[in-house]
Amino acid sequence: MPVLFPHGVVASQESALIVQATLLMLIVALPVFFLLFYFAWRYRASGRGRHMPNWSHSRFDELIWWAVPIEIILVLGALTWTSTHMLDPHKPLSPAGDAMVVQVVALPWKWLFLYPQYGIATLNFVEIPTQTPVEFQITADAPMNSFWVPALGGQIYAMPGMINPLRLSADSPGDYHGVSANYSGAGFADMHFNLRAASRDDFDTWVASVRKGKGVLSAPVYSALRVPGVAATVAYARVQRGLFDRIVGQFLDAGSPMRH
Amino acid sequence: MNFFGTLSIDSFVQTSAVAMGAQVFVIVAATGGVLWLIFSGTLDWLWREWLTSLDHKRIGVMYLILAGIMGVRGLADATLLRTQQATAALPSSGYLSAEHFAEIFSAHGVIMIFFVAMPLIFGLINLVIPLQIRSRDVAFPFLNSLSLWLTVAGALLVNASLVVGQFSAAGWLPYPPLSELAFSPGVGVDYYIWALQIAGVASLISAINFLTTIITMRTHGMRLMHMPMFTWTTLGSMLLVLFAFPLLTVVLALLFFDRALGMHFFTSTLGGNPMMFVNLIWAWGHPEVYILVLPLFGVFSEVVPTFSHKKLFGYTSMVVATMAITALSFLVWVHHFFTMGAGANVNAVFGIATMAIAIPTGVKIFNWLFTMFRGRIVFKTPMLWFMGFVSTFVIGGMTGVLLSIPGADYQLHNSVFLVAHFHNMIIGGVVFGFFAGFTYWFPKFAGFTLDERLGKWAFWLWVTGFLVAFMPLYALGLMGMTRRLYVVDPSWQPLLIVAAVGLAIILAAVAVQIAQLVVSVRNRERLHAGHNPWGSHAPEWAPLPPVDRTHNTGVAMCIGALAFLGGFGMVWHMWWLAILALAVSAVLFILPPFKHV
Amino acid sequence: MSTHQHNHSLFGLWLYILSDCVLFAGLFATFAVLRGQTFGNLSGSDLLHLSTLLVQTLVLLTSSMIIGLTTQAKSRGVILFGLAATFILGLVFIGFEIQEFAGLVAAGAGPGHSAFLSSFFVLVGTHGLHVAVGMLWMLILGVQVWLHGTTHAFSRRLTMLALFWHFLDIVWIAIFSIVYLLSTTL
Amino acid sequence: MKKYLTGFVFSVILTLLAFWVVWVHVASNHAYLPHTFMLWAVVAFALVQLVVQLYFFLDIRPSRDSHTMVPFLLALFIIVVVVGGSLWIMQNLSHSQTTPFRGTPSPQNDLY
Repeated sequence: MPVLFPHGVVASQESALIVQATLLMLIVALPVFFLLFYFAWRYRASGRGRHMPNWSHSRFDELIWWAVPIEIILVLGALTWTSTHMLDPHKPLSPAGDAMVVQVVALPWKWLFLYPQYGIATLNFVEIPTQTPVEFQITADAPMNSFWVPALGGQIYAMPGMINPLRLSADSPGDYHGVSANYSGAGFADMHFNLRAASRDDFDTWVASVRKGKGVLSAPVYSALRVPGVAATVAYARVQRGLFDRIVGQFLDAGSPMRH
Repeated sequence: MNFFGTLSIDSFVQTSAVAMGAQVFVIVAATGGVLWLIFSGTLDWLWREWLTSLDHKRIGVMYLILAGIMGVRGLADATLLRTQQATAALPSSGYLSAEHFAEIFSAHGVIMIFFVAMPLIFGLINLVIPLQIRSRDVAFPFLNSLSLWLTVAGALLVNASLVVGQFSAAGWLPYPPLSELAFSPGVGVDYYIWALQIAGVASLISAINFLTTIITMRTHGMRLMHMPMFTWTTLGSMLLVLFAFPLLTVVLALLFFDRALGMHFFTSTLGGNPMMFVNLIWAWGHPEVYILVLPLFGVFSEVVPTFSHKKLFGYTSMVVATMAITALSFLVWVHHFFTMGAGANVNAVFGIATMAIAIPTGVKIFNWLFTMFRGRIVFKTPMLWFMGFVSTFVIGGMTGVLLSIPGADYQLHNSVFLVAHFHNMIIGGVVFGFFAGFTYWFPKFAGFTLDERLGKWAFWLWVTGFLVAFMPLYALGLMGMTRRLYVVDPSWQPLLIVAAVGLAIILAAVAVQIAQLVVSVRNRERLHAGHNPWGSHAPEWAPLPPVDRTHNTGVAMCIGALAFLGGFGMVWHMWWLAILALAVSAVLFILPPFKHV
Repeated sequence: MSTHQHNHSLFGLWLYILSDCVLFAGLFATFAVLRGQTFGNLSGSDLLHLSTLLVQTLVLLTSSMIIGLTTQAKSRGVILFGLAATFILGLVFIGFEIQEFAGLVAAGAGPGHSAFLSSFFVLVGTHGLHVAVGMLWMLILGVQVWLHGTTHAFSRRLTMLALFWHFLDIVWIAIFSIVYLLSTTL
Repeated sequence: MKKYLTGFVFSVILTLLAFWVVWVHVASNHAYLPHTFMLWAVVAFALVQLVVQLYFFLDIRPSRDSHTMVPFLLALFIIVVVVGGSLWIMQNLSHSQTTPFRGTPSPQNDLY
C-alpha cells in the first residue's frame, strides 16, 4: 500500500493527514455505529426499553448534535486549510530554490521526461536522486492525464498548453511505480512508468552513461512520439533546444493578453 | 449533402464478439417484444391504460419499469467490467479490448445515474408526492407524461448505440480534449450528448412540475412546516434539478458545437479551454449527487418513525438540515478536480465547504437514531434497509470527507478508492433508500405487501454483496490502483476476484428480489393488506376519495418518439431529420391549447 | 380554466425563466473565461458598433414596454396591434443580429475561428433564439385572439408571454453591457 | 400602464448613459475616462437598469409573495456562485500554472 506506507516526504505528510482525519471522524462515526445497534437492540418491539411515542424533540439534545459535528468540522476545516497550503503541489519543497527540474510531457500513451539541467531525456522511465527536492513541470501533448507516483506523493493533471508544477522528493533509493491517473484513451492502461530513486553518486553515474548514448530527441523523433501508441523505454543523450517550450507553446496564442 | 448523414452500412458492423452479441440481443429483444405486443393483443390495452395515461401513479410505475430494465443493462455492464478486471491481470489481457472496456464503463455510469437512479427517484416522487400533499394529481399532467417519454427516448438512444455505431468511450463525464473530435472521431460522444440532453430536458420539466405541485397544490391547511419530510426533501431535490440541469444543458451543447460545428470551447487549440468543461460539468455534477440522495433521506424520515412507532424526532432540524444541504451542494464542486492545479486558497475553500455538508447530514442521522430511541422498533424490511443504509453510509461519508481534504485527495483522486466511495454513497444511500421506500409504499398501490422472508434474504445478500464488492476497492485504491484500467497489475488480482464475487452476491440479491415480486403477486391473497398495513400516521396512508379518471393522450409519447428520432438525426448528422422532428414536436406541443381555448 | 390553473402556469413559467437565467449564467461564465482567446482574429472591441447596438437595444426595450402595455388592454383590436408591434420590433432586432452574424462570417470571423468568437456567437445567438421562440409564441397568440377573441385563458397566456419577453430584455441588458460595451476595457 | 411607462423612461435613460460613457471613451481614443471608471460605470448602469426592469416590468419587489421571491433569490444566489465561482476558479487555474516565454515572439511551430 504505497499510499499508506510511502517513501517520500510529501506522501508521508499526505498519509499522516489521511490517518489524522480518519481518527477525527471516528469521534462521530463510532457513536453512530454504537447508538444504531444499541437502540436497535434496546428498543426492539420485544425488548424492555421504555416507549415514549410522542417524544419528538428536545432542544438540548439537538443542540448537541448540531454542535458536535460543527466542532469536528471546524477542527477538520483548520486542518484542511493548513494542510492544503502546506501540501500545495506548486509550493517549493525547499526555500533555496535548488530543486532539480524534470519536465514531463504526457503523450498518447507514453510519458516523456526531459532533464533541462542535464540536457538528456527519457521515455517511460525517470530517474531522480534521493533526498533532493525535484520539481516536475508537467504538461501534455495529448488528452488530459494525471501524473501520479503514489509512493512519493499526490498527483496533478497534465494538460496541453499548461505547465503544472509538482514538487516531490524520495527518501530512500528504490523503484517506484508511476501511472497516469486520468483516463486518456485506449492506451491508458499502458501509461505507466518506473521512477528510480538513486543515491546522488549513482544518479550522476547514470546521467553520464545516458550522455554517452546515441539517441537524440530531435523534432522528427518527437513528432513520431506524438502518434498514438505504446512505446518501450528509451534514453536520449541529447535534446533539441527549446523543445519543451515549443510543446507547450503550440497551444498558446502569441498575441493574446490572457497569456501570462 | 448525404441523405443519411454520416450513417452508412459500416456503422452496423461491430468489431468484437461481445459487442456483436449485445447487438443481436438488442435487436432480437426489441423485435420480439414488439411482435409479442402485437400478437398477444395486449398492445391496445397497454396503449389505452398505460402508455397514454396521464395518471401520476401509472407514470410513476412506468418510470420504475424503465429503471428496472435499464438496471439490468447497467448490471450486465458491471458484470463485464468486474469479470474483465478479475481475469485481466498482466500478462493476460482478459476478453475485452481496451476500447470496448472504455465504452462499457462509460455506459455503465451514464445508465446507472441517468436511466436508473433518476427514474427511480422520479418514479417514487410521482407515486407518492400527490398523495402526500393530498392533491388530485400533479400540476401539469401532460408535461409529466412528456418527461417520462423524453427519459425513455434518452434511454433508447443509449441502447441504439449498441446496434448502430458505438457509445462514448470517454467516461461518464467525457472530459475534453479526449471527447473532442480530434481524439473521439466516432459517434459515441454524440450519442452520449443527445441521450443526456433529452433526458436532461425531461428532468428539468419534471422539476418545474413537482415544484409547482408542491408549492401551489397542497391540501387546504397544509402549511410548509406541516409538509411530510419526503415532500420537503423532494422540494430540495427538485430545486437542485431546476438550477443545476441548465448547466448540464449548456456544457453538453457547447461540446456538441465543438464537435459538429468546429467551434473552440473546450478544444486545446485556438483558445478553447478544456478546464472550463470540467468546471461547468461539475457545477452540475455535484448538485446531481444530492438530487439523487435527498429524496431518499426523505424516505427514511417516513420509514424510521413508522417502524419505531414514534414521531419523527426533530422535524424542524430535519427541515433546516434539508435546506442547508440543498444550498451547500452548490458551493462544493471543485472537490472533483482539486488535482487540476488550482491554488491552495481555492482548493481549501471548496474542501471546507464540502466538509460542511457533513454537518446537516450528521444531524439527520442523529435525528433518525433518536427517533428509534424509546421507540418500539419492528424490523420489517424497510427498517432493515435503514439499518443497512446507516451502516454503509457512515463509511461512505467518512471516505467522502477524506476525499474533500485536498492534501488527502491528491493521493486518493481517480484511484479505485474514489470508485468505492461513490458506489458506497449511491448504493448505500440511493439504492437502499429506494428499496426501503419501495417496500414501504408498495402496499399502498398494490393492496398487498411484499413477501417479508424473501425481502430479508435480499437485504442480507445486498449488504454482504456490497461490502464484498466495494471494500476491496478501498484497499486497492490505497495500493495505487487507478480507475478505468482494462488490464491490471497481478498483485491486485486477488482483491479484484473478491470484488467480482461481491458482484455475484449482488446479482443473487437482485434475483431474489425478482423472485420476491413474483412470489408476492402469486400470494397476494395471503399478503393482502388493509389501507394502512404499517399503522402510519403520514397523510399518504389516509384513504383518498376516488379520483376521476384523467383524460389520456398519446401526444407525449409521440413527442418522445420524435425526440428519439431527432437525437438520432443529430448523432448521425442527418440535420433534416433533426429539424423535422423538432418542427413536428413543436406543432404537436402547440396544437392542444387551440382545442380548448 | 380556473384561476387555480392560472397560478400553476404562471408559477411554472416563472420557475422555467429562473432556470433559464442559470443557463445564461453558464454561457456568460464561459464567455468571460474565453473572451481573451482571440488568436489573432477579431476581438471584442472590433465587434462594437455603438450606433447599431443602441438602435437594437432601444428596439428591444420598446418592444418590452409595448408587450407590457398590451397585457393591460381589453379590446381585441388593441391587443392584436400590440402583438403585431412587438413582433415587428422583435423582427427588426433579429434582423440586426443576423446582419451582424452574416457580416462576421463573411469577414472570416465565424464561430469556428477562435474560442472568443465561439463563445460570442453562442451567447448572443442563444438570446436571439429565445427572441425567435418568443416571436413564434406571439404569432400563435395572435392567431388565437384573432380566431377566438380574448378569453380568460388567452389573457393568462398573454401575461406569460409578456413575462418571458421582459426576461429576454433583461438578459439583453447583460449582453449589451458585458459582451459589447465592456469589450473596450479589454 | 403607468409602471410600464416609468420603467421604460428610466431604462432608456440608463441605456443612454451607459452608451454615452463608452462613446466618450471610444471617441476620445481612450483618453477620456479611465478604464476602471468606465468598467464600473457600465456595470453600475446595467445593475440599476436590471433592478428597474425587475421592479417595473416583472413586478419583483420585496413585498411580493414568498412563492415568487424565494426561488428568485435562490436563482440569484446560484448565478452569483456559478459565474463568480467559475471566474475565480478558472483565473486561479491559469495563474497557478505557468506557461513559458513571457513576451517572446510567437512560437509558430517549426516543430513538425
